[in-house]
Amino acid sequence: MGLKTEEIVLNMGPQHPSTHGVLRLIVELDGELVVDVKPIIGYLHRCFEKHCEFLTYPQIVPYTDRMDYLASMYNNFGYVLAVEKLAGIQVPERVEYIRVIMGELQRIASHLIALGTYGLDIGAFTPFLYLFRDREKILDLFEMTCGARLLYNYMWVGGVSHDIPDEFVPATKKFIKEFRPTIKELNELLTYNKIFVERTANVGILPAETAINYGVTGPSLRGSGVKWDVRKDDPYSIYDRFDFDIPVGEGKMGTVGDSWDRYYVRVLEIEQSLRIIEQAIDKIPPGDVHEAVPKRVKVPKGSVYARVENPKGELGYFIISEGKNNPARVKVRPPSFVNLSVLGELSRGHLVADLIAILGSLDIVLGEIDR
Amino acid sequence: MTNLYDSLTEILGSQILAYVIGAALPLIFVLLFVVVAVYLERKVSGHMQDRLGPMRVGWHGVLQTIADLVKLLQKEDIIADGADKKLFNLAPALVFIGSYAAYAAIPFSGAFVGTGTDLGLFYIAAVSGLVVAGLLLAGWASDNKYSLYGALRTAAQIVSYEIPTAIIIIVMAMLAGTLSLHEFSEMQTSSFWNWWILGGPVAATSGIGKVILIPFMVAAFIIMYISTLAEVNRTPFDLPEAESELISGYHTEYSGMKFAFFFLAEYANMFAVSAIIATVFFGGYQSPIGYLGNSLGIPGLIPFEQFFWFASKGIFFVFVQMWLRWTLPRVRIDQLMVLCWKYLIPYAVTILIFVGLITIL
Amino acid sequence: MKTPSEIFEILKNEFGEEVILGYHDELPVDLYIEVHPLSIHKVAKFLRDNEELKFDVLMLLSGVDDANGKKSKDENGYDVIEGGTLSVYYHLDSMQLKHKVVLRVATPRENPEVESVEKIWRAADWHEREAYDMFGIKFLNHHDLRRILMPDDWGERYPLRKDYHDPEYYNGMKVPY
Amino acid sequence: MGLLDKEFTDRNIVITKTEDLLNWARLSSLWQLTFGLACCAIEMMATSASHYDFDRFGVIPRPSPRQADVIIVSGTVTLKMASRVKRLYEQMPDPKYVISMGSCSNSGGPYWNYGYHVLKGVDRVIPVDVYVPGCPPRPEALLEGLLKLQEKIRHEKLAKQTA
Repeated sequence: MGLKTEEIVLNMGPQHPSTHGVLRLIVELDGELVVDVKPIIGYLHRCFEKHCEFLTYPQIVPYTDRMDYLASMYNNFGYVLAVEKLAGIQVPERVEYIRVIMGELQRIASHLIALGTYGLDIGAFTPFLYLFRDREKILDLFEMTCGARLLYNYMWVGGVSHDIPDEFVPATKKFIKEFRPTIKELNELLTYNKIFVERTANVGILPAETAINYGVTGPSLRGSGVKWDVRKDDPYSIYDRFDFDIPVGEGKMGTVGDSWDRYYVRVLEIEQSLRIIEQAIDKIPPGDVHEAVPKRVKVPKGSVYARVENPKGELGYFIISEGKNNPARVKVRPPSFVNLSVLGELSRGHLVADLIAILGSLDIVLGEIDR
Repeated sequence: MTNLYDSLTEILGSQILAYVIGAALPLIFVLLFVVVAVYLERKVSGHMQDRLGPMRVGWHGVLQTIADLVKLLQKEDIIADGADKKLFNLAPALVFIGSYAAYAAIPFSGAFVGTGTDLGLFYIAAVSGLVVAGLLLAGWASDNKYSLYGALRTAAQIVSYEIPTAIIIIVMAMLAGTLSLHEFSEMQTSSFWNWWILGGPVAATSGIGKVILIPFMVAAFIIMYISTLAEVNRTPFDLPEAESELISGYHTEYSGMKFAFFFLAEYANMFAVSAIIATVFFGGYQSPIGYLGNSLGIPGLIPFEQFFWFASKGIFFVFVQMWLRWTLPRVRIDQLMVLCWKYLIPYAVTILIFVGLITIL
Repeated sequence: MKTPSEIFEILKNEFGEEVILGYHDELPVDLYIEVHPLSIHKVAKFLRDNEELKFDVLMLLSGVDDANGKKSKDENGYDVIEGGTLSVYYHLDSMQLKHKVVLRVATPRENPEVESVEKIWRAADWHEREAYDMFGIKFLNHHDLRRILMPDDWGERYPLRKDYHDPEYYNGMKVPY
Repeated sequence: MGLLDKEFTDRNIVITKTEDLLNWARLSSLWQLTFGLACCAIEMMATSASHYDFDRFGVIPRPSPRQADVIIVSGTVTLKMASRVKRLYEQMPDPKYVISMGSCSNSGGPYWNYGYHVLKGVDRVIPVDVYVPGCPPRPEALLEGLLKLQEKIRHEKLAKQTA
């Protein structure tokens, strides 16, 4: 007869160093083995969708900033695309180029935090600070353009709030030149570190079918080897003009779809974003960025669903308009919300330490999950 | 060379007073060391991470640790309702006593050898068991699941890693023919060529035997360093207090002065293991290049020089521990055990067998 | 690759008019197919498994308050809506065939019940819980229909309904500014 | 309160000197609770990171509230979270300080009107020492807030306040 044992229920969060915000996990443990994980969310529910019903279309833009606060630019981007699609606004070429450059810079900044905090979850403190240091350089570029460091309110319906200053283009080129070697440094310090690989390879394997069925998108889906990127498969803005690859997980250190793959896809995506910026930076056409900004945004009756490839995954806005100044309903498809729902499936049967590694590899932002 | 203890007895005329002072000296050293080491840790980490570290408290932040300690002294002492009060209070004391007791057998210099016991290494291995008991108590008495997990991990980890350490100690005892750290230091005298990491004193081993021994000694050193790293819970083996998983592990529930005791014990342990390694493999308090006191003809200078060498060697190994901490990620509990049982112990046993053969030949 | 009108034809042939209620293309941009709320799971399964359609991804499931009932004010001056419908929109996407479709179900405001699709697309699990949380739409046969964003003790209040108003206090904390 | 606070009725030279020492120690070693809520938490992390470096002022993050001296409420406090913030505050040992960072925790920020689930100001559940305005405040602003808190601690008294 075996020894009678009981499962222990561990409550992680909402204040816990590695839940990436105010996520709460109720973990059932058998020794150190995870039997079940129940994420409890809503500790940061800021009523975004209710606010939209009371605010005019341009007024909503700053609230989109505060959803995925690590990728504010891209949240603006998705929202203004949706409104422009519904209202039939054509923006000038210059605006399109600026938006793509800003979006890709934001993607790098967001990935840098994702990689850094992931290192922190695994116990490596120093790479986190190195990546934060490099992120500051991107924030300087944003600050130069619109004055804000984190939440920009930069992309407006029909344009952008400020034109880029003259020194932006050389500063961006300088940044790219300085930034490339730090990816190499990161790889040497963390990516190929034996301990790091041991901790993340073959941990939390997400098979492609499960990922698709759960609606997982972004680097987490591509880590499972699915070549799916809204920028390529359902192009928006001017992404069809640029030449870039979609990195997918190859199981280089273990099985396809493990945590290491999800991590590494982000490393590779940084390089692809740099490529896009390099192609776009020299081709910015002259023009007025406020040309198409309407005095009053007039949106006809109807509904629209527009999606973009946010750094975290597919970000969609579903807007129902009744022809008034404010939308009747705005529903967001937050990528982290959907990606997090797969956590229970992934972590069953792993150790507590792996649970942290898996959660980190999904790269969630609570602002967007709870909205 | 006169012993500090003897001279104290002579001056004071009382053995008991001499004992007390002799025992208090390492305590002063430990406290001073902790103040320096915590500051060093923050500075080292800061500079490794492109930061400055403490800058505002005193010149370049040198008073930072003192401020921390004074603050901790007068923090509210919280004992949670569910905690087992007696054990909760006992645990930090036990942990600190355990790590401090180890200093009794560590020779700081030729004139100050602690108790100079014949069973030094053995004694240290034994009293460090007290630390395990303290940590287990801390985890259990806190009535906090994170603490409990931390404590159980620590116990498993320290007990496992004692084995490779013990095997290496046996190897060294076999070679040197002693367990006394004082004798270890004495035999590696006059030049670094006599250090055990380079095959030991020329007098004790024949020329060829010594050269053959070097690779084994280097391997033994590496095994011992890794094991001691695990025994003091430093990265990459800091699982008991793995911040990203277990908040702060066994001391999650401790506040104020009791937390400071854990802090002190951790740093005291760091130096103790570094000192043991320095003594066993790197000549202890012996200078690698000869003494200034000898060449100047001032024999009184020698004990102080020895103390300098001892402290520098110890602090160097502490620095390496910090360096590793701010560079490496953390391993997982099963990998930790695999490393110990599948790699370190078999290698240690192999070294034991080969060194045994070499000594017989 | 199929257009929404082709998909509508396929569905109508398969399920008949009592399940597939209509096709709406009078408003700009997004067209949608109206489905009966208690048959949505059958339609969903068909859409996922049919070789010609292969809708393998549920991009978004959103609850909407249509606010098309009788509007009045209660004694405290708060809006009250009686009658009318709440609806649920399903945005589907096929990764393989690269086509999209929008389904809509409408359900009476007083007793909103919709069949759950969480067993067909696991992505629907949390989305349905959110729609329940915000609108009080009950998803039949959902394995774990609890509030997801709001606290469990929030009571019978559904914040995104158009006639919602704040409580004065929640657990001793003042809610309005 | 700490072990000695408000234990004395008169102020003499010994007490004032001790006071100075204790206040100096407290303000020099404000350990911060690793606790982030929302957008402002990212700016708080940026403040701890290389570029701005909180450690210069002796501020290091502690994951356990038992070892923390200051809680920086960085972001929107929701009704669901409010009781947890309060509990975290209660778990910290005295003397403890609170910095409210950003508009949301000061007053509800942009969510003050329609935020049915947002607590309009963290001071409705815990006492706040320093308010840092901004949405989000820049790291410099948070540093300024920290210096203000240090200034406040410098003038704390051990003796009981008499009216």
